[in-house]
Amino acid sequence: MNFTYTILIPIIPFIIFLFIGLMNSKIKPSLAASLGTGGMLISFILSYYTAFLYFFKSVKVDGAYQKIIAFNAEWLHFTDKLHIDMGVLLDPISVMMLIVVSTISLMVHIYSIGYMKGDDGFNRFYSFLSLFSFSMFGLVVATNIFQMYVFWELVGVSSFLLIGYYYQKPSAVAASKKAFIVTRFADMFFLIGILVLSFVTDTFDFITLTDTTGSAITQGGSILFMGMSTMTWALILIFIGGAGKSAMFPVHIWLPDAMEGPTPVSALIHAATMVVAGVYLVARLFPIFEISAPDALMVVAYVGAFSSLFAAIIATTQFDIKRVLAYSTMSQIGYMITALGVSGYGGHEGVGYMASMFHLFTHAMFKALLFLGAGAVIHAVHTNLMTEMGGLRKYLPITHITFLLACLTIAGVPPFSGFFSKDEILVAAYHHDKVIYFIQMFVAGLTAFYMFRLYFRIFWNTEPHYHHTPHEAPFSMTFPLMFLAFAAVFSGFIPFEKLVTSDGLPLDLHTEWEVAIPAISVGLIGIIIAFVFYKKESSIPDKISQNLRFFYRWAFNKFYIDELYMFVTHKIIFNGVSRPIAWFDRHVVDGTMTGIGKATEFTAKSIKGFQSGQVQKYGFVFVSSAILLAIAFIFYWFY
Amino acid sequence: MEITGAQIMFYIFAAVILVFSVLTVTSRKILRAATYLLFVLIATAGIYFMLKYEFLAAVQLTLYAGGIVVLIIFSILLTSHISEKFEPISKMKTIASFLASAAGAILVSSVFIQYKFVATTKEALNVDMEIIGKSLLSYEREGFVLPFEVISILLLAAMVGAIVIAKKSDDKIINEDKIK
Amino acid sequence: MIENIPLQYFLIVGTLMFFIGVFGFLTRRNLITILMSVELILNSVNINFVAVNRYLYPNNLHGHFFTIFIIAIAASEAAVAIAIIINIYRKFSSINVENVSSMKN
Amino acid sequence: MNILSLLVLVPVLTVAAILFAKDNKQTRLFSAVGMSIQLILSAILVYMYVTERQAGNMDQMLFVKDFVWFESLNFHYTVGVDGISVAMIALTSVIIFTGVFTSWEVLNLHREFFISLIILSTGVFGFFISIDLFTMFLFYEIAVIPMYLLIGIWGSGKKEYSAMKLTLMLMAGSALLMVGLLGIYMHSAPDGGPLTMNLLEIAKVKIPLDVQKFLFPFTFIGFGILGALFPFHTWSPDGHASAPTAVSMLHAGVLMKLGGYGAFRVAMYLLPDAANELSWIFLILTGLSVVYGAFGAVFQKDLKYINAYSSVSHCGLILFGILMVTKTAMTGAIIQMISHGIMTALFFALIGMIYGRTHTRMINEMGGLMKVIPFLGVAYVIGGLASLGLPGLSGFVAEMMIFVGSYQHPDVFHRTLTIIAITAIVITAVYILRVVGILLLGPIKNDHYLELKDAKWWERLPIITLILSIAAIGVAPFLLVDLIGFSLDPVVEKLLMIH
Repeated sequence: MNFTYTILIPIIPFIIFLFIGLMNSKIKPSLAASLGTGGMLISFILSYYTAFLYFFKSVKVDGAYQKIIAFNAEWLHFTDKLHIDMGVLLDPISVMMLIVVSTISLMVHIYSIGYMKGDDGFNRFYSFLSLFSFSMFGLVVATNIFQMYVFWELVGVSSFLLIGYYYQKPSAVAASKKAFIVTRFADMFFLIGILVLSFVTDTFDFITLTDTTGSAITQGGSILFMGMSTMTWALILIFIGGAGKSAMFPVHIWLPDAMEGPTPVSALIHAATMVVAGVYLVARLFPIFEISAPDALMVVAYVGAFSSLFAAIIATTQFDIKRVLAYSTMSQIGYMITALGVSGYGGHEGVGYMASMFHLFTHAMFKALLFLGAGAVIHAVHTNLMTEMGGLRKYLPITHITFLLACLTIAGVPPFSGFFSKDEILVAAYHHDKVIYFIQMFVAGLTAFYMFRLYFRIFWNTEPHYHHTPHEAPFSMTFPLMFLAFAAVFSGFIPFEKLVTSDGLPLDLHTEWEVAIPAISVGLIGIIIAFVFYKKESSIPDKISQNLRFFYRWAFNKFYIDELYMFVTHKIIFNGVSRPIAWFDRHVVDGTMTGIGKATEFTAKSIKGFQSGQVQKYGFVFVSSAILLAIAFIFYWFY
Repeated sequence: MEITGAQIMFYIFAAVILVFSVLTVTSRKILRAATYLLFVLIATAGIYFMLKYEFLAAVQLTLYAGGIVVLIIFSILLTSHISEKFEPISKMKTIASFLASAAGAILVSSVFIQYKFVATTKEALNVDMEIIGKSLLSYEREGFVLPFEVISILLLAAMVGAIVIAKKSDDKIINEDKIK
Repeated sequence: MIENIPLQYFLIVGTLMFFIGVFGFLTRRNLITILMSVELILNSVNINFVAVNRYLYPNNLHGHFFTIFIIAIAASEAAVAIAIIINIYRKFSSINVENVSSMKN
Repeated sequence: MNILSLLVLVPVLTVAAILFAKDNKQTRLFSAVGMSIQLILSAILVYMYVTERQAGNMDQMLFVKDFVWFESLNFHYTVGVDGISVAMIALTSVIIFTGVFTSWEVLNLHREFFISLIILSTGVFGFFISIDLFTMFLFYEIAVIPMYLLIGIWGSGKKEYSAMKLTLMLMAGSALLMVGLLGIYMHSAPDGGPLTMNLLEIAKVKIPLDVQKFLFPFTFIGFGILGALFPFHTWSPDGHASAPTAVSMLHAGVLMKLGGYGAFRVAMYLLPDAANELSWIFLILTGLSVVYGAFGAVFQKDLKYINAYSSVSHCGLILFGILMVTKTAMTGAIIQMISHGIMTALFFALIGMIYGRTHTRMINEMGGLMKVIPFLGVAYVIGGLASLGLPGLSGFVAEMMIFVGSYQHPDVFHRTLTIIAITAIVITAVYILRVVGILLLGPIKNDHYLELKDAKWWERLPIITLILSIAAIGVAPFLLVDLIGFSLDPVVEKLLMIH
């Protein structure tokens, strides 16, 4: 089966990016929007067509889905074995990601027509969106790890451009800068990881790397340092890169600030697609993680679990609705990462892997929906703070219903999709590591609580005085909401275990009720607490926060991680390293050079006196030197 | 050892030369210094006579004692007040110069005293005007026509140069003042 | 006439005169006296030339002619030097060597 | 006429034509025409080179021409090019072409400015085509000396000081270099026979190790000073800050590459044993200077100083790649030369244009310029992204080749240094984004900036040319890699033979 046409999926947005970007001021916004959306629609259709062909028509070997290289061309030649190729790799996860990216991207394109209407930089916005879609497609279909890194950087920069979209707002500029630098910092480790990995395995190619029977996977077993093997180090370094993009603790600090960008951007990049790149990366390299570096996989599991707990706690204390969603995203990605961490390779062991991908899929749908819904709310009331909202269910019926569905989904209420994916993750954790299982269970409850806190504060609670009556968003905005709500509700019924598994073979799974029932109950408890606290104006939350004042303030200030970073960067790096280096360069290094010049000048000045122009002085020196020389010679020769 | 008249003559000349040389370089009145120089030059001419180079002695008297000293005296009259006394010279300078000169004199003298000069055994030449004139204009061996010509050109050049330098050039001076 | 006087005597007279001239050259500050010191130096050299010629090589006249040439050169030198001195005097109203320092700096 | 000699002749003729120009308009017209011809000529050269190679000509140097210059000393005027020189020539012609346009409106002494500028470029072209060390050195000096006039007369700020410092330090480098080159010359014929300055001839000779070890530091540091080798880089910030726009472009863009090119072509190629023995010292120096330069840039306020320190960092990477002695890293270093050349020229052009509008280079006095001069702003952002190594632009290709190549080195020492050098990519991001954030983004700080005009055509032309070059290398790096091709092999083989 020929899949070569799949290169069109990334190429089309790229061409549109170039066109809109270069013609920026010369074309009408409507043209830009229709071009962007139209191009995306083509990619969308192609993605679904590809998925259909791949999952249902392609040739399976021994019942397993094969990795298909649809296209591959050498782009940059390093050595005979190491070269960056640009190509398209199709396997279950990349095809699934194509679906996710194209769906969310198309929805956001449509949504933005309404949301960004009348904005100065409308064309710019669409060109950046296209750039992002191009990069993200390129990332998911990467055939080798270096291609992934290339597009990894490109998504990073698109994210930077889109966060800083309102570039005249200092907070947006700061946020975009922060996002880029923090992820760049993580990417540095990614790059080092790639170098170490390629040094031991001699290849960048994913298929060679992840071939469980190949030789690459067994390389680098020797101990490097700190008791871990080279391969473990390489993979941990690579994972740090993934953690940076996926906002895992401790490199998560950019994600909440990234909410300075326009809301559709948050939905697309910072909820559904780019932030799961880290998960995707680990999934991509999963066989190596599992087979040759289980230590690294344990790190992955614990980082994920801790991040999900950490983020969930912060999310309960925030008032900015987009920030709550941002922390929620971080928490949910923590889930996916953990799921990978507790998974094994192949067969029933691989349920965590499948669950992670499943959750990635459902999360993309419902989190995008939540963000777009939040965007509709913000569009209506022009504020981000939930304290200035309330009772909006009357004004925004469609938003209200879709938002409620999304909240139920994320809370894990059956039969919505979130229930299925989260349940699989808990099952995997239950069988693998009980500590993680309990953490995740607790986080499930917290999730339900903070989501419904959000929901009740926005749509119920006391209605504040609005300056002008909020009104429902236009159809271009509500359509994506409805579409995504549909996806969020029903995607749980997709037979993921048959399609996306670690070794390509279908799994046979059934709900494990001893895990599912506690999960559902925890979720319901969370919802009920939120209902009690926030359905009507209530003083209980204040009292609780008063009683837990210390801890509350700690969580409210995001555990002071930002301050810690500020301290490290500004006080230590800027003042402790950079300023001394600047000083050192100007005064010591340059001072030495200038000193040499000064010394020359000084010498010249001091011997200038000899050259007085006084003939008699010269004469004296001449005569006495001549005599001394004569005496010296005579004594030397004759005595 | 018997003292001959020649020896007495020599000692007188030598004494005159040395005493007046010292006076020339130490006198604080410039015109006197010039006069002392004249005596030195005349005594030198005497030494030439003793060495039987009469022509040379005559040249010395006319050119040196006559010409150059007169030239010097003229320039003194043009540039200095006769009654003017020089400022005393700083002691450091005097002592340093004296030491250098004395060291040089002792060194060279000791060399001369120790060195065994060997005279040629060839027959002495009788120096008369004919030989001098022929040698000066001869271009054969023992002929000096080339240095003679060179020296004449040098004299001419010096003469022209002296005139050009000493000529008053007002505009040039003004220009230089302007530049300052 | 000179039988009883060794060559060295002449040479020593010349040497002493030479260094007296040098002493004068180093100490005097008036340009004209410096010129006179130079004349002394030239003269001392002449005495040496002539004496050596007479005592050691009476068969030729090299020293003799050299002396003549030196006298000629001394004459031209004196002429040029005095021209320069007069020019300097015009410009600086002094012929003190230490005052003539426009080339310095 | 040999095409290589034409490359030197065209600038000379341009200078001659400018001498007859009547007014400023004619002057810049002649310069523009001359340099356009030069650009076309280099394009033809690239084409000829590629066709020749495809036709199967495997000589190390192509289009070789040889004239005896000083017969008694056996100095020749020998020219010839391989892939590396062709790439450098293409770079130079692009930069000088754009440099002429950015100096479209020099205020005083128009004619003299263009003459000096073009003489400088003559030197650079001559340097890249020479394969005789003497000719090479001669052209090197021709390239360095007009710098003094260009900075001293048309500069700004502490221009006399900077010009003097730059010239003296570069001359000190030349002096060291002279020792090195003469030393090599003296040992170019160990078995008797005439001494030679010809690179290819000397490469066949084995110079004794002791001699090599003595000469290598002279040669490498001599070229290294021009290539901003730490700690001899301090002329660069002052020099760049004071130089007029086109001069900064040419200097950082091309002249500093002379250092890297020379270090590679002379020091590494002719003294391979010493290079292997002593490279660790210079590797530490360059590896540190990559990080050090980046840190130095973080704290600067003057745009040109930021760029100068960033050049220190990037040029450090060039020498770093060259010293690594793997083919990949060396190819990377060559690409980095070209990439950094174009990139930094773009930066300096933009800084000059921004300065021409705001009359300040202090970033904290500016802000929000993106709104008023979007063209320049966008160009600056693209330059910045290229500088911090964004894929699709040239910087990424070069850096990755160097990093991957260096990390393939069998020694742990080299790999550790590579990791240290890699940290610079984060710091680079910090200072680039800091500048972009303060300078271009945010609210407009000063009301009279609202009246600023965006770029005119003669400003757009060079900037678009440069951006296109950056993007072309970034998108299709394989073309450049192919062009360089096996030209590196002789050097690498020679260096690896000793291992």
